[in-house]
Amino acid sequence: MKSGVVETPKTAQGGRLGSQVFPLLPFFAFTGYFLIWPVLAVTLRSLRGNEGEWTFSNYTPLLHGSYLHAFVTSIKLSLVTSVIGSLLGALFAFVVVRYATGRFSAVLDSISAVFANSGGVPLAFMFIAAFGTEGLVTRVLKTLGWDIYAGHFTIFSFTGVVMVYSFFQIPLMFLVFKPAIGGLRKEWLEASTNLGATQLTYWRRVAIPMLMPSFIGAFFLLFAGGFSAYATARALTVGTVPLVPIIIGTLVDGNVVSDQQNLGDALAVGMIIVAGVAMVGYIWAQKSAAKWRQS
Amino acid sequence: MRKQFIIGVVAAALAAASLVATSSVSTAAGKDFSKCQNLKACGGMDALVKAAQKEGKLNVITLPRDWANYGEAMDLFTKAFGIKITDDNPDGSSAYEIQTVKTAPASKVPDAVDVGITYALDNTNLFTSYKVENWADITADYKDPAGRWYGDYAGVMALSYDTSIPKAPKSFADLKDPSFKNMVAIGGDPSGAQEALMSVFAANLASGGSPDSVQSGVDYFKSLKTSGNFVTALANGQNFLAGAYKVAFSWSFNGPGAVATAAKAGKTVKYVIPSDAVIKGTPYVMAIPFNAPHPAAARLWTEFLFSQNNGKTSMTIGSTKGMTGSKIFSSIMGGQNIWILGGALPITFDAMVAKKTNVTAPEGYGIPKGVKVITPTVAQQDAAKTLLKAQWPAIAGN
Amino acid sequence: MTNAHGRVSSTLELNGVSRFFGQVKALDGLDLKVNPGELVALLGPSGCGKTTALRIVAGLEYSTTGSLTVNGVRYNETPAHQRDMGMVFQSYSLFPNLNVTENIEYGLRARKMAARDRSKRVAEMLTLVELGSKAKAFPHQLSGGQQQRVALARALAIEPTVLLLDEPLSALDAQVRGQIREEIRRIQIDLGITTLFVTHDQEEAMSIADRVGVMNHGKLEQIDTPIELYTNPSSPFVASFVGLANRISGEVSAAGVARILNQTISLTRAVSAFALGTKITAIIRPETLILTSENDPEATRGLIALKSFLGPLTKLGVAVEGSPLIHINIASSDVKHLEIGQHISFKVTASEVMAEHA
Amino acid sequence: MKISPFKWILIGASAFLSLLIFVFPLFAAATYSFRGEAGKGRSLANYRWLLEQDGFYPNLFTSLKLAALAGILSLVLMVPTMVFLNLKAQRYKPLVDFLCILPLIIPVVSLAIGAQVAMPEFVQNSEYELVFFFAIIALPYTYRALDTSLQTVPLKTLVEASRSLGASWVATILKVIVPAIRSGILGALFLAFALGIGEFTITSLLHWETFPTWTVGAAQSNILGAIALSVFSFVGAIALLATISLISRRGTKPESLESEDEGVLL
Repeated sequence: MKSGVVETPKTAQGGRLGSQVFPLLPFFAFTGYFLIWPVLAVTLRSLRGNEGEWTFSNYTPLLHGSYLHAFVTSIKLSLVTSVIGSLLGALFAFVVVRYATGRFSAVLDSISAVFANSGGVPLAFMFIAAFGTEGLVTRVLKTLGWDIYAGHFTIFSFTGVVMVYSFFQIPLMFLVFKPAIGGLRKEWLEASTNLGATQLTYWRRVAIPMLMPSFIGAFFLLFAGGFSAYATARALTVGTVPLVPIIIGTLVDGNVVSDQQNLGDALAVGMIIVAGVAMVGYIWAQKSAAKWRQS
Repeated sequence: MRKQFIIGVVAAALAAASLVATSSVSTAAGKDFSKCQNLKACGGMDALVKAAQKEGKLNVITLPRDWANYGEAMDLFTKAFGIKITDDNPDGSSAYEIQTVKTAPASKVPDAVDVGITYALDNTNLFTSYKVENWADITADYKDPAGRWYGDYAGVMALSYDTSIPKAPKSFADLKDPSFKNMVAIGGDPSGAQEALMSVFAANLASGGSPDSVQSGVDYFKSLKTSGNFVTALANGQNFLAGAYKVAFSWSFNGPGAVATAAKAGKTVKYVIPSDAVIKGTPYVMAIPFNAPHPAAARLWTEFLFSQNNGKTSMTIGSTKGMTGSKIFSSIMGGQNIWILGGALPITFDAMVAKKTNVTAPEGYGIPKGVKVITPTVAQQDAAKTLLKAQWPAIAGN
Repeated sequence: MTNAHGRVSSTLELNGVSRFFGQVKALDGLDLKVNPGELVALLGPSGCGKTTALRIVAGLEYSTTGSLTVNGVRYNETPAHQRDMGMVFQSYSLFPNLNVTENIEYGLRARKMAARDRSKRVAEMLTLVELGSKAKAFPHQLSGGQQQRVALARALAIEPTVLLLDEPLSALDAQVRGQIREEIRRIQIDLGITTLFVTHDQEEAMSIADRVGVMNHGKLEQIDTPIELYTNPSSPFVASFVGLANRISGEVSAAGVARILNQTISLTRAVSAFALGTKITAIIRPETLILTSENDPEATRGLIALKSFLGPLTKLGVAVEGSPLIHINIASSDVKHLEIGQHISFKVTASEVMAEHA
Repeated sequence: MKISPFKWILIGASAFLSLLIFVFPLFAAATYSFRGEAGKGRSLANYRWLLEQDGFYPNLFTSLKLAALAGILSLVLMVPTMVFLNLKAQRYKPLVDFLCILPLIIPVVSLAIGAQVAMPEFVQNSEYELVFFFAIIALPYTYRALDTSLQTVPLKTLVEASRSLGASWVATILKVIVPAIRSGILGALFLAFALGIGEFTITSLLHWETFPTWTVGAAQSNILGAIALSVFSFVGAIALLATISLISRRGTKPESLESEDEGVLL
């Protein structure tokens, strides 16, 4: 692709365009039909007024007041939770790969898969049961002399929602990032040590750069997931964390406002646009982190 | 797996096709019940019950069992007529109901919907005309002259509370007392959830505000938040059980159900209609979709819900085998009274009082004497939502 | 000792080095001395302890007992990253995120060498392993052989006191393997660097090493020059592990003499004390068997079951009653007329054979 | 190697965090589910109640079936796609990456409504339509799990070796690549399966009854029962996946041993 020293057989990259796309056809057909087609329907509807006329008017409210505020809150929440989730998830992945037995690690995978998919009323309930005013942890800490509700903390706040999100963000990170840590070969650390480098140098110069592309990918996944998750925030609080998908839910599937689906659709398209922008940043970061991997 | 899947698809498609076929046969054989617009035109109660029983099924949608005593209504209906009820997505919304009528495959279309009034107004063309026997008793404000939709029941905003708290609230003003610290909650974001919106209207009225502007209501919550009494927890059964809050603004028509549900989980809950303000909600609206898959059952269900009879309940009813349709119908309690028992205000309540056909409401659900009762109009609700969108985040956020 | 490049070569010595994993003795009292500039290969089957020995030297593994010295200085307690030993691993040990140059200078950076000296050294190393054109390539763009040459360059760049090679060729295909083997030896002699080479491939060990140590069950069975090892194995294990050997059963017929096939042959001194009548398995190299006349009283008759052409030599597999297939190596020119299924007669020409209890 | 205090700090911190974020909330919720009649005492009454519900087994079965099919569909679709993508069609990666993240971005509500408009009736009349949508919603996870895993193996070398030995593409994928990326495949399968087991929004919007949607109605007037249901779903799904993964580990060399202990005894 770029350097002349590449020695790999031509067939690997050369091939005609057709032969590259062909094996991907089932994927494109599947996502095209079950994903893009419905999304297009939503996008087209967002460009229509309530009388069916073509208009951009659904998009104008997005740039003001409460809708803009919802976008900001959504981005803030997903950023904070994906930073926490990715760092702690990576830590867990490291500890497990490094110190746990294979069997234990397999069980943790199963737990993580289920946790990563949890949300809504049951999850909200678990955290209230643990950290609510009458929660288990709250009571235990109180007997130990620490009243967590003495100050401003409540589980029904932004901080609380961030805590609850950790419940699925960390396991998600753990699950998708573990293979990357497992892919670090022992020989690299040994070679590094043998060449006179400390562990710190090894992490700085080899391990972290090696893990970076996977980390960025996983981080983006967490960001996107956090951006669109809403059931838990909705089951826990009352507009404390106004998220775009909650508003979309109210507009598209609510009891109160009739005939504002087009605005909901516009919000959905707005989310896709935000994600698209994040995606560009992600691809750029991914590319620069994975220079050494492209042939 | 692929083969199995294809078989599945084919089987499901066949099943659906046969369903469509049988339903058209049943209507073709006898009268076309999807066209008759009142009981007489349908051939009377005996014929209607017979046809409904032949259909054997009723599709309802988004009816929580503990909402407005619908659990009792459904149980009684099934026991009395032997018609199986399928309740699609009991926790769903009005928008979901409309969406389903519009897009669901034929066999899954609901036979009757119970939606917020704006949804009915915006989708009149989805519904068929059918005027129930008690049509005249329905308040004129809340019915379509052509009979495509009409109000069924409403509720008032009550306070529900855990009886273990030191001081029982009697009014909205009471909740400002420091003894309610970390205790008061509402059922959602008021700019998007009906019950929460009505909570703000109620607080507004109690604080001396007019329904044209809910600013006083917003200020009420702001002061509760500042004093630490208001918790931004969502009021629902599970959160209540976990101790997230002790007092909530709740629809009266969910009271008896909620009290029983809480008791099963070991909590004693009481409902009280506040002495300083009563907000009556806009009635929910009943309608029969023109493409209802069980047209006779749909009509029978509607007649049942608007019946003012006082008779057997699902607990007291015996076998109805061999009884004529009209005999069964007149022997069981009607929907209007079932709603009263559920703490709701049925749409024909005033007429029932005049005719003395109403049963006694459970204790504590009566509206205190001398209190002004207000129902916010749709325009007032829209204005309130706009105000709340701007101001609510500052209250709920932190 | 000082070599042509002006570098000083070191002496590596292990005394009574053991490593126990619970009950398992991975290494059991190893004594080994590698002289300056010498290449010693440790040879043995999987699990014999050879890699453990190497890793103990590198500091990647701790010895339970015993001492490790370089030039007489005790190294047991020196952390791995301060040992100045260059190691080449079996495979995949290049840092994939660093290009060839960065890989080679990795150890130099760790030593905080100035940039100019570093690039000079890298250039030297690239020339040494003949990879000047690949300076900027990433590992995945290199063939396996090239990767191992970079690994070697990386290990040598730090001017190690001792070079440690852990099965460096086993992941390569046969053709490249021979080529890299010769290259390693050339560079090793050129630099005069003391080298410990671990392998399970006897041909590789014999062809590259000054001395070969054969290990079994955590112990060094014998250490000697390749020729000595081949011709004078000190134990049946060494005899059968080094080079090809037929295992033929026999019986001790007199003091130090056994009846094997139709012959009576002396046993080597190491096993001459077997009691009369002991059932033995004699270890007989294929090239000590020759074809003979049917009438030779010492001849054994057999049926050719296998014939494989190995260039100058042809290997015959001969089926003899009561014995596994016996391999005989014969000059190819002598066997043109022989075909599979034909009967032949052969005998052992060795004056002495190694044997063990059957 | 030597046991460093660093190790114990890491393990301790992880254990503490797990307790706080995962164990305590789950435990706190679970204690409610063991409350007895009228919330008093301790009993299994809520679980007994659960098993007595008519819809319990049929809906559980439906969910397991659909989730399993969704998991399999995800793999059948994504494993070859990801292999080709990483091997030969790198240039399409950003596009596929974006398509795979989309299901996470598009509010499920919107997707479901779009689906109702876009899907033909015969698809909408079969509950198996959910399999497709579960697989769609699982895409972000299956993609990432497989991609991360594929990055850790020398894909090109494996494929070239296998193809040069005369293996077909199918055989290459099944016999060479699949074993090499086992952990990623299991991760993808589990995520898709767990998602299918718990999916609520699209199921209910498309009017199907599965375990999660049935749960809502069934436990509407029994809060403790509802909690027992969610605890059951959590623990049941974990137990099921753990069993699958432990069984599938048999006969294969445990990965951690491969990377940790290799060479120790050689």
